[in-house]
Amino acid sequence: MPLEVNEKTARTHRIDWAGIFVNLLLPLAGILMALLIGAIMLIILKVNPLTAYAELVKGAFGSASGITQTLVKATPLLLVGLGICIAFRASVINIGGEGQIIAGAIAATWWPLTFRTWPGWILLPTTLIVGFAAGAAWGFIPGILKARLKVNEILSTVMMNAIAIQTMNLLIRSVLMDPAGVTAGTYLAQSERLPEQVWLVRLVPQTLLHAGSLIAVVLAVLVYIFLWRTTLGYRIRAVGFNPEAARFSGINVPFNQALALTLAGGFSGIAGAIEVLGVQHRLLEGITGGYGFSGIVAALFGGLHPLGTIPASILFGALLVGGDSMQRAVQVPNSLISAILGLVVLFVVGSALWTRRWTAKRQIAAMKKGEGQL
Amino acid sequence: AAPTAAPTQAKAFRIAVVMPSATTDMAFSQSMWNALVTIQKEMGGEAALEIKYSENMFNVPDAATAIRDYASQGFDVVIAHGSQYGSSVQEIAKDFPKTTFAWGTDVNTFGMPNVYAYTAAAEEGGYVNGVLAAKLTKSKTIGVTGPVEVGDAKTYIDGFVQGVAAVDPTIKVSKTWTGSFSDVALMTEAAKTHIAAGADILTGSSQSVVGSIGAAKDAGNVLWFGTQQDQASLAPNLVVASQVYDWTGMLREIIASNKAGTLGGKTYTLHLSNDGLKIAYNSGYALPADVKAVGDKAIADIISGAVKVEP
Amino acid sequence: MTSDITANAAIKIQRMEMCDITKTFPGVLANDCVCFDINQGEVHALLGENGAGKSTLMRQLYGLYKPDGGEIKINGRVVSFNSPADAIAAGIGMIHQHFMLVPTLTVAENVALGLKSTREPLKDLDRVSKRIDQLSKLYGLKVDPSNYIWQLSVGEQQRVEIIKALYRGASLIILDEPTAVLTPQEVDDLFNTFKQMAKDGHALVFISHKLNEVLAISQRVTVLRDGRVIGTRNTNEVNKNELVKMMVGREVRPLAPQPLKSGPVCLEIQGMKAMGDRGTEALRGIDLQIHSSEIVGLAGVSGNGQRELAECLAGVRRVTAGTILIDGMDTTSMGVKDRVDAGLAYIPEERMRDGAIREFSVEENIFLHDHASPGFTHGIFLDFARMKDFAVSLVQSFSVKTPSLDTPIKNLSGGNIQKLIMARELSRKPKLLLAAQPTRGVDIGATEYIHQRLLQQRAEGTAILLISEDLDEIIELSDRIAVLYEGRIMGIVERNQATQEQIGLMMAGISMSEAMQH
Amino acid sequence: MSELLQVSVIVGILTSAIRLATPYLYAAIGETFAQSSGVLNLGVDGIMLVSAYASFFVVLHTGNLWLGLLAAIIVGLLMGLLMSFISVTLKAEQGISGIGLYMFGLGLSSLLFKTTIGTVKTVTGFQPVKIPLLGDIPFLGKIFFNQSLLVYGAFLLVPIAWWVLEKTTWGLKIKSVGQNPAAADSLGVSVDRVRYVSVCLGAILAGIAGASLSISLLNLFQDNLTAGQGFIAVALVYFGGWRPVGVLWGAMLFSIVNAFQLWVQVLGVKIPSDVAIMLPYLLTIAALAITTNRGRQPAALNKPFERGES
Ligand SMILES: Nc1ncnc2c1ncn2[C@@H]1O[C@H](COP(=O)(O)OP(=O)(O)OP(=O)(O)O)[C@@H](O)[C@H]1O
Ligand SMILES: Nc1ncnc2c1ncn2[C@@H]1O[C@H](COP(=O)(O)OP(=O)(O)OP(=O)(O)O)[C@@H](O)[C@H]1O
Ligand SMILES: [Mg+2]
Ligand SMILES: [Mg+2]
Repeated sequence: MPLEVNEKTARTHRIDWAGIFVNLLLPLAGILMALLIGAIMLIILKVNPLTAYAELVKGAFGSASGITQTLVKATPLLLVGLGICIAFRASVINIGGEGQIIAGAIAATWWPLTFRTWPGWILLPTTLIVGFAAGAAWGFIPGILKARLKVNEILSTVMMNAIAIQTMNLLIRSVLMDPAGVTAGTYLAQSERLPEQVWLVRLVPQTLLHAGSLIAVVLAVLVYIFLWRTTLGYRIRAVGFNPEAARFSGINVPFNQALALTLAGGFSGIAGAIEVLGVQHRLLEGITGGYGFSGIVAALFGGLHPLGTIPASILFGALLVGGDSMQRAVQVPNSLISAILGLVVLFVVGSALWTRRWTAKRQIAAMKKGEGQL
Repeated sequence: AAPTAAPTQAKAFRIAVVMPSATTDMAFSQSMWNALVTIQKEMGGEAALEIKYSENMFNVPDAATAIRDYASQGFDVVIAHGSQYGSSVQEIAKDFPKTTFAWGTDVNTFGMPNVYAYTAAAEEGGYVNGVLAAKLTKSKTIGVTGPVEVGDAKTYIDGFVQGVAAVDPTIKVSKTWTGSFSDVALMTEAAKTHIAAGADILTGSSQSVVGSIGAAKDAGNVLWFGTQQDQASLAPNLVVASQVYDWTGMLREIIASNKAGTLGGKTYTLHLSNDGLKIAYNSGYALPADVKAVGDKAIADIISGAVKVEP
Repeated sequence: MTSDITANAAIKIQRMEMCDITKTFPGVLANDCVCFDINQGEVHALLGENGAGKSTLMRQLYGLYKPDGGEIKINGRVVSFNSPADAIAAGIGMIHQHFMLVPTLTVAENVALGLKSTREPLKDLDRVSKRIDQLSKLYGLKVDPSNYIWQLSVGEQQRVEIIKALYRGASLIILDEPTAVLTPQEVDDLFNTFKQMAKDGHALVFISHKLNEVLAISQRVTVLRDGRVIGTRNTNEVNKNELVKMMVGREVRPLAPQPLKSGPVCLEIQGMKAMGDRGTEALRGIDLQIHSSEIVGLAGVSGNGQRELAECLAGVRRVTAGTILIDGMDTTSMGVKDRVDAGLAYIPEERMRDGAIREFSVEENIFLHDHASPGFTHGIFLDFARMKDFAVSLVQSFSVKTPSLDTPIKNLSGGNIQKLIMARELSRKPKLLLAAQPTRGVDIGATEYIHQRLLQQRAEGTAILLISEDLDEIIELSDRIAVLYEGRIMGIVERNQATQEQIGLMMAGISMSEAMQH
Repeated sequence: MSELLQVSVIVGILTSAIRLATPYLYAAIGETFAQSSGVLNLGVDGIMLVSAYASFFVVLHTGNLWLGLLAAIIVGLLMGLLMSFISVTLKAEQGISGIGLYMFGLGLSSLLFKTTIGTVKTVTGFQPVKIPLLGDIPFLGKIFFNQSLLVYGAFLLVPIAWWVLEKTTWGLKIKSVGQNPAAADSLGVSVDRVRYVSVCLGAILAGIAGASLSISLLNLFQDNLTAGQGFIAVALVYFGGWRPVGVLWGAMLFSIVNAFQLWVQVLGVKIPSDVAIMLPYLLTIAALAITTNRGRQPAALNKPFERGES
């Protein structure tokens, strides 16, 4: 039987334009549905929805500052999303992004303030590593509790979020509190500003777009390589799909689940560190920006694929930025945007059914055509 | 709703405000919002003063975008109403030298001619409230419910404790913190715990104290002292007095200077002495005249400098 | 529902006809104008290779799928089912190929599920239990209604499935491979039940890959191939070879393994004990030796420790006492990986659960053990080029039917998945192979292929432990046969030294010396 | 520390704990139903928020508490239908649809609050009702028998939920659909219908949880009133091992420790307030880590069911 495997498999690796089209089109339809309902709400609020949505698009993509702002938002979403890709691929549900971001942010504040005399070329990378390590530690705790004591990770990560917030409160009103605030008698809930050599460089002047976005994209590629090209990633995916089969082939299931949670925590930790180093330049209340949750949405929109998460977080970031801009332009309450975003999430996941059915049909059809050839 | 272009001769003065919480928070953001609305009425409505706002901007990059956007839209004054917005103001103000930026609460104008900083000496009203509370307590136990021990939640409460101690150092003031600015349920339970422990007067700070006020109201005979906003409407019989942040004086001055060509460079601190802080006695509560006299004396002493309250 | 049968479930199905049933799945014609009929009191067997369309046909009768074309008539009236509820109301019951039981509930609860209780909204389990007892007496289906499903052996679970159908008053019962997981004794008992049911006027559709069973129980047999009916015959007018030819389209020769001189001891188990999932001791001291170039068949009724034995050897279950030596090396406390390195290969019983990852591609499944072995990695990175070459050669040499190496294996048929697992395990040239139920539910063609491969492996010097509940298979392939009963080995006999009956007695717990006197 | 052992303090802790536990109990028992049928609903907090708003709004305008409660139930039902439609009919990934529902509820409740009420107001909610005789028992009477109707309701819900799940045919259906939907389907049980009912029942209870805050315990509405209680409630379902009694223990443990830490602060025990606030979270994890008897997770939890698969 002469084999044309290489040619055949090569063919399946070719870019699947129809697939990409459907995978984009249906979510877009979902977004449109949500915007349609949002339009009704806008009309009730006596706002012309067309003006409002024009502002939304203009705000997100219509200007250099809008685009950079979208990318600034997308950065932590992508970083948290990368961790979520790893965790969900191992079939552990990590709701602890918020706490892990805080852990990373705390560490990334404390470290440069402690070693403020170090030059930037050493201080910045070490700060990122420390941020990663702190987030990883925050993910490791639920990880080890799951591996060793079978504590459900949804419960522990939810609880760890609250614990992280209180830890931050404690530090920010004591050892990390800005001495200037104490002197001035304002006692603001923020740390001292970080030394400038540790700030991430701005990619576009007069905007907030910082080098963290590039770091995030590089990390996305690395996570892709990690999950699909390395033995560790292979094991994590095997554990996620079928823990029993993984166990039977000698893969340590609890270890890999704990590892996945730890890595997920690490990526959220980097997200926190990069928010501190690139945007805020200090630790303050509300540092997470809710990215611990919206990062989950970004990752799932991206099909739990690190590279898919890149456009997904940009899309989600654009909705957030455009939403704010729309709020400024037509002066509707900010909460309307949150409500519409919620609907976007609901309808986009809802649309996945058709995408899935369509893909399955094509797969089977392709399979039947090819059956027996190999 | 969007303001319709007024066919008046004079162009409207334009102010934009960016706030970390909602305009309805009964606390910090609402105090600024109410002041702006008051000023707008004074000046003659939307035709004379256009106000735009961005609320719930707890995320700093979002706020920064909003601040920059308002500045580039040509607003005369952009108010960054959150201490976390400092770095953003510092950066953006450089790029818009013709725009006035006001930010608070902080005291730092970064040495820029177009930046105002503002803050409130919350400890002063705290002190007055403390003096009044010490006079009114029968159980000699007072409960304080706060979110996190930072910012004006801290300075107000520190002032309050000093006020109580000035009257009677044996009075017990116990404090609870809930660790959250928004957890109303826990704040309520904290207040109920104080009541169960014998407190007959409560005070506290942050938007979640609406829960504490509710607890006082449920108990029926527990008095409340407010801060940031006049909170009498929430318990008309039980709120004795509230320290009110009144930003209108500052706003008037900023607007007038702006029209006259001065764009910033100054720090405002709300004090009792400059009418930025006011003690709003609740008319629904029959405050004995002698107690009120002690309160008024404390106010006068602070204004005159005879009493110094440490933040 | 168009007929009045729902209104009166008591009406017996005297005759059921399926005419010109057509069902397409995306890209495949699963049933192509299939006609099938059955009468009251009849056992009608349905035969065909994996993927021939048997389950699909019956799922339409049970309301799980809607036919694209054709009609179903019951007692001459056209009916149409939108869901299993309609089919159940019409008097149809189905025992599924994969058990449909809720493990965390009791037998009675599983039976009562979906039925109206006499005490709505409360459950009436006492009444249900009583009726279960009646039914089990009537048909010889021994089961305790208050037991939880997870406590039951596979055979008992099968009985619960049948009770579920009978309880609902089904007069036509579809049995989709009901014997695939049963022991000969259990099959005999089950057949008695079926005969009793047929005598009572039930109509039974019987699907199996085992021709002996079909010949033993059915009155008529219909053969499907590629979704089409090849023919319907009276069972007493056909023989095995004819049926095989109808199914496969060619003759299948029986194997005749040549005796081989076995080599040195490869596996040595001494006094091995282990606990089972239910917390009782499942293995109570196993002593067994297997030589190179030898197949030892492990016979036994399911639930007597086969699974635990295999898992202990594979390294996924803790051994509480005793030792396991592979080639003289003590592997008792080694992990899976080290054992694999020591030369062990394992084909697990639950292949979809334990042996393969449905969502992984053919290629990824091939490297489940070996993804980290130096031959396929550069440091921590996988070496795709070499993996691909190797995967191609394996898929080719084991004739696994797959459209590409990137196809997720959930899209492969059961037989092909099993071949793939075999290919993976044998590719490492193991010293010792554990094959647990390697041909369960696999069609004749694939079974033949797998058997050939096992013998070839034996010829290459591998020691093989063949665990099977198919006694024919064990007798056909093994050099020696060990019988497992309640966690102990009752005895080990050379091939041809014991009859099927004698082995069956040992499986029932009769000691070897007694059994051999029969 | 010895002050904490005074009877009055212990009575105080328990009285507080019972109030604190009330919303958790409604929400977590509701979630127990949803999860038992195989649906993970992470949107509990969003449902609580919109229902809390709705009941508050109705009470503010009509003064009728029962109408308010009804409003919460209707809102809960509607949001439950939305969740079921997305996750059951459209078979979407459940975790993410729940997060979407949460975002929607958070935004909608705040939007409505702002546009229809505008500022924080208070209403007179359900008042404590002393149960005759029992309410007069020293100490215990104050703790257990002098609470508001919705508090009693929350605790009564525990045996009722247990009864429904363990004794009724509906409970049987819910559990089997959560464990093995294909089996239930093959016996003519409509998996989708059972899941719809369970999710909606859960959502209605989440709605009552919201109402218990806005018209019984706090008697006001404010942006993000729940402050994440819905997520804690979901966590408590895992703590309780999908058993109502387990959920009760979890909710009580969490609430007792929370009440305890407030007393620790009030009595001026010298530990940082932030550490005190962490205690309930820490102890809940610790308690789960050291207990061994954990319920069995519904095998089909978080797995959409489609006939013909598997
Ligand atoms: N749910 C489904 N979706 C798509 N195709 C299916 C589905 N079920 C079955 N098929 C197709 O229908 C064909 C017939 O499958 P069916 O399960 O009826 O085979 P079978 O005869 O029961 O095989 P086996 O002996 O393995 O049980 C298969 O080849 C398969 O391609
Ligand atoms: N959901 C599905 N999608 C695509 N193909 C399917 C699906 N379900 C079943 N099939 C096809 O049906 C055929 C047989 O399916 P089935 O599930 O009966 O196999 P099986 O029972 O695992 O095999 P065996 O009878 O060998 O144990 C396979 O060829 C498979 O490709
Ligand atoms: Mg089949
Ligand atoms: Mg089969």
